[in-house]
Order: sequence, then structure tokens, then C-alpha cells
Amino acid sequence: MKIRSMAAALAVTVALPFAAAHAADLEVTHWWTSGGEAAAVAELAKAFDATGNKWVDGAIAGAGGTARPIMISRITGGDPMGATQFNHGRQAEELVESGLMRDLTDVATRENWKDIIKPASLLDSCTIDGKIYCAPVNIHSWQWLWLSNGAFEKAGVAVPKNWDEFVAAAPALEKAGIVPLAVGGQPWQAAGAFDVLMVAIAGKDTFYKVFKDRDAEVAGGPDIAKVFKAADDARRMSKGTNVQDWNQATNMVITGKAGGQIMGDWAQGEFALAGQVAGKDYTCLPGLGVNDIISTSGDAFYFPLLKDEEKSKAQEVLASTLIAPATQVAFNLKKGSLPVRGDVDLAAANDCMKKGLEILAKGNVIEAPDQMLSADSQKQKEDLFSEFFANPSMTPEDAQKRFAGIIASAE
Amino acid sequence: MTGQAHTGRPSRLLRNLSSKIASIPMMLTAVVIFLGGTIWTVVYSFTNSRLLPRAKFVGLDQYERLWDAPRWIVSIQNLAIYGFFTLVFSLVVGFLLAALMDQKIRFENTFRTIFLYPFALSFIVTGLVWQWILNPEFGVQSVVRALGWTSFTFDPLYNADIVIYGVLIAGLWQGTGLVMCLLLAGLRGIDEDIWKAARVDGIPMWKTYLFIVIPMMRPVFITTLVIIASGIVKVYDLVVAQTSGGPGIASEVPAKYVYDYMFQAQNLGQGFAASTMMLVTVAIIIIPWAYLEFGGRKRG
Amino acid sequence: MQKSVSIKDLSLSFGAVNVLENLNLDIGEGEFLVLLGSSGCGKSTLLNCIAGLLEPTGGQIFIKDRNVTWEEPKDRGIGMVFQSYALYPQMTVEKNLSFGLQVARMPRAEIDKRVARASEILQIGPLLKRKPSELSGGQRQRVAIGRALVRDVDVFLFDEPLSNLDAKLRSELRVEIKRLHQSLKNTMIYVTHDQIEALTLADRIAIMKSGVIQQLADPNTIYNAPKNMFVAGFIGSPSMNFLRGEIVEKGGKPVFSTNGVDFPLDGYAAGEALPAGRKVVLGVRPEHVKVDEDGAGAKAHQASVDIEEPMGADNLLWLEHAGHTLAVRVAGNRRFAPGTAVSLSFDMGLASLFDAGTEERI
Amino acid sequence: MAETVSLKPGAALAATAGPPSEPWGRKPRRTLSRRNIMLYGTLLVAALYYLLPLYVMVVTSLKGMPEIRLGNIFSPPVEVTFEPWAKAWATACTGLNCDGLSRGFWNSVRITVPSTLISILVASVNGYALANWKFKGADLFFTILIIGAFIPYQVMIYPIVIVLREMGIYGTLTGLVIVHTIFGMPILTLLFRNYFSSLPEELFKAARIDGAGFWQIYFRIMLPMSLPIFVVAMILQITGIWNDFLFGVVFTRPEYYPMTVQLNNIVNSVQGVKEYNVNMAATLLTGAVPLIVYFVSGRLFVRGIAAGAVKG
Repeated sequence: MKIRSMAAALAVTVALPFAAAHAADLEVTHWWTSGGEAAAVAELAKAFDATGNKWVDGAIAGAGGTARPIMISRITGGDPMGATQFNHGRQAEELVESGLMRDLTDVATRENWKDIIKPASLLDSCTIDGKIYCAPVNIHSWQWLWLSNGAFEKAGVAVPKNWDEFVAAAPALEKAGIVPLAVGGQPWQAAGAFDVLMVAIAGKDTFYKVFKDRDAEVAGGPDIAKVFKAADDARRMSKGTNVQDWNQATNMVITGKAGGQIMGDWAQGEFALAGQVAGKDYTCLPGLGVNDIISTSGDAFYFPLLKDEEKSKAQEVLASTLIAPATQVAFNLKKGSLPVRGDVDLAAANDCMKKGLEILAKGNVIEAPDQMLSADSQKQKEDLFSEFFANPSMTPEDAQKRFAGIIASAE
Repeated sequence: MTGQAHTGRPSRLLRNLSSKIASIPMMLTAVVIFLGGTIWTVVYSFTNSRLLPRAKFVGLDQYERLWDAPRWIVSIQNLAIYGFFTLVFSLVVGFLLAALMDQKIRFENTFRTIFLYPFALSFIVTGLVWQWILNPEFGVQSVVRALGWTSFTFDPLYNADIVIYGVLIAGLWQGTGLVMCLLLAGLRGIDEDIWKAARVDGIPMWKTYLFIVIPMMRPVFITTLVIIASGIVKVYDLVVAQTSGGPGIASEVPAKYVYDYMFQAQNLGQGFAASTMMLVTVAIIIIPWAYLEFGGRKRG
Repeated sequence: MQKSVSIKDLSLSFGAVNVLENLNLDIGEGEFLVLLGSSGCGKSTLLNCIAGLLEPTGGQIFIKDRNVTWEEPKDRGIGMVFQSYALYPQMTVEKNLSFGLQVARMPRAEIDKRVARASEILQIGPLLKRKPSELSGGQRQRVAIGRALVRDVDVFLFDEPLSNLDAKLRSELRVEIKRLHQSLKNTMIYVTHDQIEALTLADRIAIMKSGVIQQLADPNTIYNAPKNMFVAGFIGSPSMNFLRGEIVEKGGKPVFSTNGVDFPLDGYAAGEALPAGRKVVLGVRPEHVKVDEDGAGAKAHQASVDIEEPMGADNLLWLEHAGHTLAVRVAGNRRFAPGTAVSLSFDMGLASLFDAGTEERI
Repeated sequence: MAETVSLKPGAALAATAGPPSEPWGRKPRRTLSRRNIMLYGTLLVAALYYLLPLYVMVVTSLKGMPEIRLGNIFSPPVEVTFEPWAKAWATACTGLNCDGLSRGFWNSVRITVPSTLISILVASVNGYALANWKFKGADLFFTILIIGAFIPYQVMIYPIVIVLREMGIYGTLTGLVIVHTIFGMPILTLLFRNYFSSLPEELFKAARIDGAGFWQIYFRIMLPMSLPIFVVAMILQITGIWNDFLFGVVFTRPEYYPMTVQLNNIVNSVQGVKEYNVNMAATLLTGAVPLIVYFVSGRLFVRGIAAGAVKG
């Protein structure tokens, strides 16, 4: 193994005159390690291996927060992988600006990504200075409330149809020894839940005013105060969750220990893996049943600039494989997310996914905060909301004041 | 800083040449990595570097923001609490165990192995195990409740007010064994005659320890202190494994703030500012001591 | 006398502390020189400078007329024996002896020859295969000497070699070192704080204090004509009796007067004038005080025996006389009960007179 | 003063020791005196606290998941199963790789062995130079090094990435070995310096008179006398490097990921419910090497520390 790189270099010099074999090993790093996620990645790997290349899996567990620094160190440290997952949005901006990432415009033009990728905002966030740097693989929307039918049955109340009914049902759930709302301890979950509440309660315009225009006045205003009021409810309802990982929280819903969870559509993969059926065992409410709008962030693959020509070619192959219809269907079915192209047939999709596709088709979409705010501001938000959800003595008013401060200083 | 005096000799650079050559790795590490890395960090803490270091200076902005951040304040408070109690308890408990072990007991090897083995385990492992033992659903709390005391509450990891003490329990479990070992070695180095003299003089045992033995063990205590203190400042893995800083931000520590802001928030400048503050604190405590301990002394 | 080791203006300081100051010392070929002083006087430091283990701050060191000030220890032609023996614990005696020769890449045969010779001289042949931990203190020190011996050097340096041994072994080994010197005729520099060792071994003794040589002379001179009060008090056990007083004129002759008692200075060879009124200190060694049973001597020098310490060959008396406590050595068979009144007199030819201010010998 | 309060057990012990004339301290004891009951009682209680987590780990790793969910963590397994161990070692998944910890084990060995050897070699030479061949400025470097021991590793990651990149060894095993050597240096150098300082200086002088140079003295005189401190250093480094996660993941590529990275992956790759039994088995497997090192050489460790590590 130690002489591996030397052997590779040797192989290149030997192989160059022939330049026939395209096959190359490509290391792909990502943080998809939960059950549903791993199954979805396997589809990508299968598709890529079928092209004659080899997918070398570089999974790093512990969510993006653990994995991203490692990925960035490797790219900046001069030991880049073949491809790596990032949430698209602003996470890789600087790597691109430093010329460390590969320009995919050629592949994108050849395969006409501009026309097939829907919604167009996905490709926009891959585009910097008119050049395309990433291949989006899925659309993830945060705006879902997952409910355990069993839990409500046990509590003797009807399964709620929207957020307000859910809040109203909370006391009954509590009486039955069920945690009404599962919120995992990881900071991004609390922050994400708040964003979801904001779209649902304050609406799209206010949402954009806050995150896109960074209007601190709106952020500190009465509309957002209502959102904080709802977050206060959510906080009260989440007491007793006592788990860290999002999928453990999802698992509480699956097992009926919790009434519901605000989580992105990736939670769907966990329900599927547990053999649960949408509509029967669980219910999903897009936009919390209040406001049928979903955000369209998602995952994308970035390709670091490599010196090895074979590998560069393989990168192109991988990029087009990721976008290919067959891969899109197979991957997204397992992952529980939506495909990035409108022209694929998702007949196999379940109820919830279909709801999502409908909303997508109607164009009721918004950008995700990820795409509008820097990682720095996102982190500050996470700190704020994880504190807010864990600390009952923090008033919604105080939290709103700090929130407005973060928005004011955001870049 | 003077060792043996050298003035007036020919070709000073070449004297002791092998020693200098052999010390090149140390000098490089000290200068390039520790000093260079530190200076680099301090310089870039005055920039608005985001994902990648960029020399765009913004003055004290990062520091103003740092000291405005509630999470940083909580981190500092936690470090102070954790540090204080770790120092006190690991020294007191470590010394107590060492003193007991020094009573010519039977099974000394067994006891010592038991006290020391946690040190072989990483903080990650330590954090995981204690997270589990302290989990209210099936850990200590549930066991005590199952025994009939149903109102018993012991859930330090889920109570923001006391979570840092939950981390402390785990940290002490991992580290006191080494402290005991160091202090035991120190006790063994005390001249037997001291004990005889104290006994003849009729001084009670605890007084002998407190007023005679402990002062004699100053060097051991200093070495121990360095080891404990350097561990305290760096505490990170334990918190990540045990609580991830939660609930909320109640068990955050400075090293985690640094890491999170450098890599998750992609705000290197903020991370560097935080690490500079940590360094300043450390330097204020360490430099005078290091100077006295290593710089001012010479060999006779 | 051919110079073997010569030290010129040697200074050494650790930071602000001057350990040696402008020290000059010439040691002759084949001479046995003892550096004597209490701990911290700089004697070991001086020896370490000669060995090349410490670098002087200033001055030069010559060995065999070669300036070795900046030479490595191994190139100076010296061998050294340490107080703690400093045997390499992991090596056998034989390895200990041959280590230095191996380092110097000497042919095996030559090494064996030298080890054999050294072990014969020191009678350590049977110990060659043992480790140092299996040897007694005396044996270890022999090996340590052997290690210097095999190197066939010009100058032997001894750093308190006998201090770690018990009294009996110490006197045995002392004789052996003397014998060694007599047969080898090497230059030897020997550091000790033990005056008996110094007096018995030395051709010359250099008494040091605070980095300065107080007196450099043969043992006899040191003992009988100490150059100053420090040397006088340092050498001899029990110490020389010091009586503070002044010179008075009695019958045209200077007389030493203390606490109203006079001692004529007849027989004292003063190097300078003794005007009346000069404050002086009279030093008399215990064995130079003559004691007579009551009534035999001058009435003025009446004293009473305070304590008697019989020491076998000698008998040591502590007398009270004119406000002074005097130690007196008499033959072991002369016994005095405490309280006995005696009269005493001094053997002025062997006494020393010091200036009270400078403490230098007059 | 917190110390006096906490010292109470010790004080109580002294009180039960009887009148001052009775032997105490380092004297032989009666077997069942009140003092001994206190003494061994305290030690046993402490031992329980230290053993509890290990017990919980072992017991849990031998239970099936249903039993874990029902029972309490301290009860012994009703039905002993080695399934979790097999799974942790061979089949637990991270992403697409389902070969458990086994893959990381050899990587850990390949990282730990050279890193331990080289870091100890470098640090011992440093300590030796500092103790016996001090040159002007040496103490300054040493002081910087000691202060370096207090710098959180996270702070140094970025500069080191840059340095390794410039040297062209980022992501290689060599690079990782260098990183371990660097971060092991402060404490190890301190240990070796103190140890070599505690050796009789006359030995060093004698060797110089014998004509041995820097390296000859190091290899032929100092090394053979330094077994205890080398054992201490070995133990510290083996456990430290084996347990390292951060450097292993930041400074290498996946094919060199050490066991701890796999452990993190297994523990954090929650698929459905947390499989505590597998996690505990994985934890024990990962900790096995340093634990064995401690159990086997713990006695030497204490002796080594006593032999000089704590002096100065």
C-alpha cells in the first residue's frame, strides 16, 4: 500500500501511450452512513461500477460537521479525493474560488443539465461565475412533519392534519406517556425545525426577507415573533426527547414513543427501512400542513481538481452517471428524497414522495437557508436554537433578539 | 536561560555540534510548529478568513464577536468549572489513593491496575461508556428507580445545570489513575527516615502527610499538575463523545468552539480568535512557571 | 621542575556567580597535588575544568605545555576517578576497563594487554567478569582507578575518590593510591575535603576557599606555617586554638597579651615588626600546648580541665583559661580528671601569629 | 479549603490507627484491625467505581438487543451471545464497507508501531541532549515545547496541513508518523530529560573522559540504563497513538484509517436503533490493545515513573 502512489504514477506513464483503459478507481467521500442513506449510496456505487470504473467508498460517520473538515483538509492539503459530497449552497464556494475544484461546465453543456435539472435553482447554486462546479443528486426538503399514527391512536386523539392540531393534541400525548415532538440533540435539528416553522407560519415572503435580504427589522418584528411563539410550543413539546441523532429521534416516531418529528424528507428512508407504510403507519405533512411549500436544497457532488488524467476522465463519467435518469430513480427511492430532474418516472414512489413531487410540479418551492446564508451564520443559528430548545428559561423574546442580531451581521 | 557559560571560546557554533544536530527535530518542532503555528494562528485571528486563510485584516472584529457569543462565555465558564474541580479532585483523590496504596497493602498490583486501566482507554470510549451509565432511561437512574425509589432523579447529561459535572465524573474516572501513579511514585521517593522521625516525634499521620510529605513532593506535584492542566485545556473528545456539547450549549468547551467554528462554520478567523484567547490564558499561567522551572535553573 | 599541568588566569562563572577567579596553578611532572577545601570552594570545579568537563569562562589550561583549554576530554591525556565510581552498570568489569580503548579503536590485542596489566596492578583479575553491582565499594573504586590506568595517561584526576568508603577501606585504599603513585610516577591531582588524605598523600596541597587558592605548599609547611587563619583553622583536628589579643611591650620585647594574661613571644620568627598595640591572633595547635600538673608552671597561666577526651594514643583536654577554651593534646597515658587545676605554656616556635584584621600570618 | 474536607477518610484512618505508639505508616499490620477494614474498605469502594464501566461494557456486549432494552445495564446477561463481538469485528457497516473493525486493526498497527518507535527515539535523544549536552538556547526551545503541550490540537491542524502539504507528504503514512512524533514530543522530552538528569552525572563524565562522543554515550551508556523510562514512554505512546482519532482521520486517507475511525463510524452510523451491544463490543475491541499493554506492563510503568519521570 505504501508504494501505491508510486505504482499509480508508474502505471500512468506506462499506460499513457496506449491511453485505452478508462477505468479508474475514484474515492468518493460522503457522510451518508445511516441505514437508508447507505442503501442509497450503494445504488450510486453500483451505477458507477457498471461503467467499468470503481467506486471507492470513503464514508465518514458523524454527519457533515465531522466529515466536512476532513474533506476540506484533504482538498487543501493536496491529497484530494475523486469526488465528495457537500450540501450544495455556499459550503464549497471558497474551494472553488481558490481553484481547487474542477469545472464541470463541459459535461453539463454536453448533457444539457440546464434544461433537465429542475428546479433551476439547484444548478444555480452549483454555478459560480458562470461555470458549473457540482452535480446535484437530489432535492431535499426540510418542511415535513412526520407523525406516528400509532402514538395518536394510543393517546386517543385523531392524527392531526396541521401544526395547530398537533399542538392541541400534545397534552393528550403527554398524558399517554408519549413525547409529543421528538427533537434530537444535534444543533442542526433545532435550527432546521425553526426554519420549517418560519416558512409554515410566517410565509415565503417573510422567510426570504429574513434570509435572503437579511432584513434584521423583519427578523425582530411581529411576524417572526409568532414563529418564536410556535418554537416555544415546540420546545415544550420536545421535553424528554433525550436522544442525539436525528434518526434516533425518527426512531422514536417509528416506535410510537414520540408523536411526531419535524425533519427533512430523508427521514422517509428510516420509515421505509423499518418497513412502515406511509398513510398507514405514519403520516407526513408537508409544510407542516399549513403552507404547502418545500425548500429545495439538497446534496451535490463536487469534484476536486486532479492531476491524474485517468481519474479526471472518471470524474466526468461519475458526474454524468449521477445525473442519469436510472441512477436518479434508484438513488432517490432509497434515500427518500426527490430527483433533480423532472423527466424521470417515479411510479414506485410512495405517498409522501408523491406529495412532494406534486408541490414541486406546482412550483411551490423556496430556496433553503443553506443556499442563502454562510456556514458561519448557520452555525450561529444552530448555537442559538440548540440553546433555546435545551434551556426552558430562555424567553422567546430574548431568543428573537439574538436571532435578529445574527441576521444583521450575516454576510 | 543560561546553561553552562560559554563566553570566550572559539567557534561557538561548532561546540557541542552533535547535540545541536540531534536537537534539530526538537528545534524545528518548537519553532516551526509550535511557535510558527501559534504566530500564524494569532496573525490570522485578525482576518476575516472563512473556509481558507486569507490575509484580509479586520482588526479586532473577531474578538468582539467572540466575547459577544453566549456560547463562548458558556464554554469559558465550563472550562473553569471543569478545570477547577478536575485539578482539586484528581489531586486529592489521586493523593488519597496513593497514600492508601502506600500502606504496604496486599494486592497492591491488582488495585493499581484497577485504578490505572481507564487511562488506557481513549476519551471517546470514556465518553461513550459514561454517557450510557448516566443515561436516565437505562443507566443509574433507572436502576435505582427499579429498586423502588421511584422519584430518584440522576440525569446529569440531560440537565443543563449539572451536565458539566457529568463530564467531570467521566474525566476523573479516566485520569485519576495516572495521578495516583505519579504521586505514588513520589511517595515512594520519600526517605523512610522522615516517617521514622515523624513517628518518634509523635506527629499524627495526617499531619505528617500535610505538613512534611506533601511539601517534599513539590517536583512530583508540579509534573502532575502540568499533565493534568494540559489535559484540561485540551478537553474536547470527551465532551464530543459524551454530550456533544449539549443539552443545548450547556457543556460546550473552548476547544470545541474552536473546532466547530473553524470547520463547521467555516469561519477560520473566529476559530483562530478563540484559540488565541485560549493560548493567552495558557501563556499567562504557564510562562512564569516554565521560566522558573526550566529557564532559571542550572546544573551544579 | 618540569611543568605537567599549568593553569593560567582561569575563571569560571555560572551566571552571576563566580566559582573560580583568575586562578593560577602550576603542577610539576610526577607531582601529587591535592586540592583541599570544604564543599563549594571550587575544587571540584577546577578539576572538572582540567578534565575538560566544564568550559572555563576565561583563562587557559596547559597540559604538557600544550594548550588544551578547548580540547575534548579524551584528547587531554587525562584519566579520572570519581567519588561515586561512575562504573557503567550494564558492563562487566572487563568491559568497563576496555570501553575507552574500544572507543579509541585500539586493536583488540593491545586492549587485552592493557586490561591485564591494570588488573594485575590493582589485583582485580578475579573480578573481570563481574558486573559493578556485584562488587564491594572498595572493589568498585579499584576498577574505577583501573579505568584510568588502562588509558595510559599523563595525568590522573581524582575527584574525592574515597569519600563513599568506610573508614577502614578508606585508609587501605589511601595507601594503595600512594603506592600507585610511587610506582607509576604520574602526575596526580586529587580533590578531597579530608585533610588526613591531603596530608598523607600530597606532595603539595592547595587549600581553596571561594574559588581562590589560599595556600599552595607541602603538607609540612601547610601544617606548621599556615599562611592565614583560614588555612590554620582548616587543617588539624581539633582545630588550632585561636586567642585574640594584642601586642604589648614588656621589657623591650613584644609580648602577646590576651584578657590580661601575657605570653612572651620568645622563639617566634615574626616576618614583620610587632609594634605595641597591634591587634593580633595567636594560633597554637593543641599538641603545642604544654600542660603541667598544678604548681609546676608559671602561676599566671593557671587553667582548669573542663572535659577530658581519651582517644587511645592521645588524650584530648579542653581547658578553661583566661576566658578562652583551649584544646590540648597530651599523651594518652597522662590522665586528668575534670576540674583538675593545671598550668600551661605554649611552644612559641611552632605557634602562628596572625594579623587580626587581614588574618594573614605575621 | 476543599482538600481538608476531602482528606477526611485519610484523617479518619489516622484516628483509627490507635494510640501513637501503635505501629502505623510503613509498619506491618494486624489482619483485621479497624484500620485495615477502613483501608481495604476505601480501596474496594474506589475499585468498584473504577471497575463499574468496564463491567458495564463487558456485560452489555454479551447481551442481545432485546435484553438490553428491557433489563438494567448492571444485570449480568441472561443469555450470553458473542454475536455483537463478531458483528463489531467483521460485519458492522460504515457506508458501503461492512467489514467492521477488522480493516482498521492492521492500519492501527501500521500507524502505531513506526509512530511509537520514531517518536520515542526522537524524544529520548532530545531529552538526552537537554540533560547532558546543554547548549545555549536549548532551554528556550524546551520551554516553547512544554508550552506547546498545552495547545489544543485543533489549533495546530491548519498550520500542520500547510506544512505537510509543502513537504509533499500530506495524506501519507510518513506524514502521520511525523504528526504523532511532533505531538508526542513535549511530554516525552520532559520525561526523558528528567530521567537522564536523574542518572548520576559522573557516569556521563566518565564516558567523556573515556573518549565517547554524543552518540556513543547515548547508545552504549545511556540507552542500556534507561529501560524503565522507555517502558513508560512506550506505554504512553502506544495508548496515545492507538487511541488517536483526530490525526488519524485528518492526516491520512481512508485506506490508512485507524481502528478508532472505524469505531467512530460504527458507533455513529446509527441504523435504526443504536446497537449498544455492538458499540460496546467495538469499544472493547478497540481498547483491547492498550488495555493489554497496561495489564501486562503496568508494574513496569509505575517503576519507570518512580525511576525518574517524576523528578525535577
